[in-house]
Amino acid sequence: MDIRITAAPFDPHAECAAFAADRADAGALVSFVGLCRQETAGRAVTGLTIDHYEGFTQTQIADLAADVARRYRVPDLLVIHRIGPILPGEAIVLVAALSTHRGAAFEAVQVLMDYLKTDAPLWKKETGPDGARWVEPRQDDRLRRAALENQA
Amino acid sequence: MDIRITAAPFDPHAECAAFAADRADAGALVSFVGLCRQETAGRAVTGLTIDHYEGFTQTQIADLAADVARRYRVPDLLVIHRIGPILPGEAIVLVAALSTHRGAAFEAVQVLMDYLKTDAPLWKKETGPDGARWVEPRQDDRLRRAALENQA
Amino acid sequence: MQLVFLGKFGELAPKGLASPTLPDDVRTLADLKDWIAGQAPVLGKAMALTTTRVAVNRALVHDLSRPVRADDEIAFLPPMSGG
Amino acid sequence: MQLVFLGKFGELAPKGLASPTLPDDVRTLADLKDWIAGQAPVLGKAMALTTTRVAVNRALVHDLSRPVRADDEIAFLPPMSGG
Repeated sequence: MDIRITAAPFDPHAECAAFAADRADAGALVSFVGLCRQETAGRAVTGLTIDHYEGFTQTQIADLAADVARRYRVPDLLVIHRIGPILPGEAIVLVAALSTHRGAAFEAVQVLMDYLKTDAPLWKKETGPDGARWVEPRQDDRLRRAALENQA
Repeated sequence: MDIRITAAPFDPHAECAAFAADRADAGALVSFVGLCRQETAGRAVTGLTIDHYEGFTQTQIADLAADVARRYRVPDLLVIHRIGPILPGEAIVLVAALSTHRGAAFEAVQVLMDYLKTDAPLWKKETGPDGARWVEPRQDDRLRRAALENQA
Repeated sequence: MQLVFLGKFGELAPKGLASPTLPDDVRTLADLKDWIAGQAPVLGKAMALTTTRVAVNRALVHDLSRPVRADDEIAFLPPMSGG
Repeated sequence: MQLVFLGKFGELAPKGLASPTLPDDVRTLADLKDWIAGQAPVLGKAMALTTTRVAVNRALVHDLSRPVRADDEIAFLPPMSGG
């Protein structure tokens, strides 16, 4: 398991390639890349800034990932999350899973993304021509999270 | 929509990078890479050969992808599928979707993979130390396919 | 007429079946399947024991009462295993 | 004691709150939240209007009756929005 937060831009495709390299034992690689959009809900976005809590954010994300790895039996997880200022088109987050079969890898990546949206100690601020605003969790992310809780 | 079958090895990570390049309108990239494993169900695998039907396989896969694109409203789909001889560690298939939000992209990639397993005119033969055998569709792939049919 | 045998059917089909000369009483796809089973019993048995899909001129056909024509390309497809 | 305000709370918290001198009657996390609301009403209102999670020494704490200690680092976390 490889869990990183980074203030520097990263190349999610190169990271996926490194993650899957020399893994002829795994049959399935599922990955999700969240990208900084240039507009959201009709508003232009000139950038994002993500606040984090030093010494806490990384360990919390590692705990969430360990929980998902155990629950879905997918130990090979990669999470990279940007912090600080981010420009449109840059990757915000990469979550990837390697597994023998695809079902578990899909589930692990999807559930881990659901958790990151609502339970990773990160706070996103969008900047646009009209100023900056803190992003509130989306209603559907909260509902998804509640559904996960009921399954657990 | 970009649907390809190829007899040459391809780099799924470079293909994902090209697919997502300059797409600051999309917030979510989901991708699946199926890799040729070095063993399956305890048997060593020295390689795969995938048979196809020239002039039919590509258009059938394009039809499956168009159906998924329409049903999940995810027009930006990429499918690359190898044919011919494949070595362990090489990518067999890449399915990727770009979308505004992640839910639809996850669904589109998962459902399209389900269809590829049972409805793409491709026939996989595994080679091992004991000889070659044609791969039969897995029971769980058939069940998944039947479940999709009931939803449709 | 061209016949195409995919996947494991391709390994079981005698070469000569690719461009067959059919007797007059082979009028439909169902007749053609029966005739193939007579010509190549091992292939015929394999086709009977599994779900065999048929494509005519590169389109799947479900109704085996469809007549066969001299210029058809007819393909026999075992269960698919892509992905 | 160190106080940490994350996300939008960080923008609303006066600088001086980071290393506060607390009166003796601030004994628990609940007391501390009330005291903060008195010192910085805009921040206090923001914390009251949303789901505020509290971490003590970098571990989430759900029971606000927990006593506060002089060497604690206490963080206030608005709803998270990662991913």
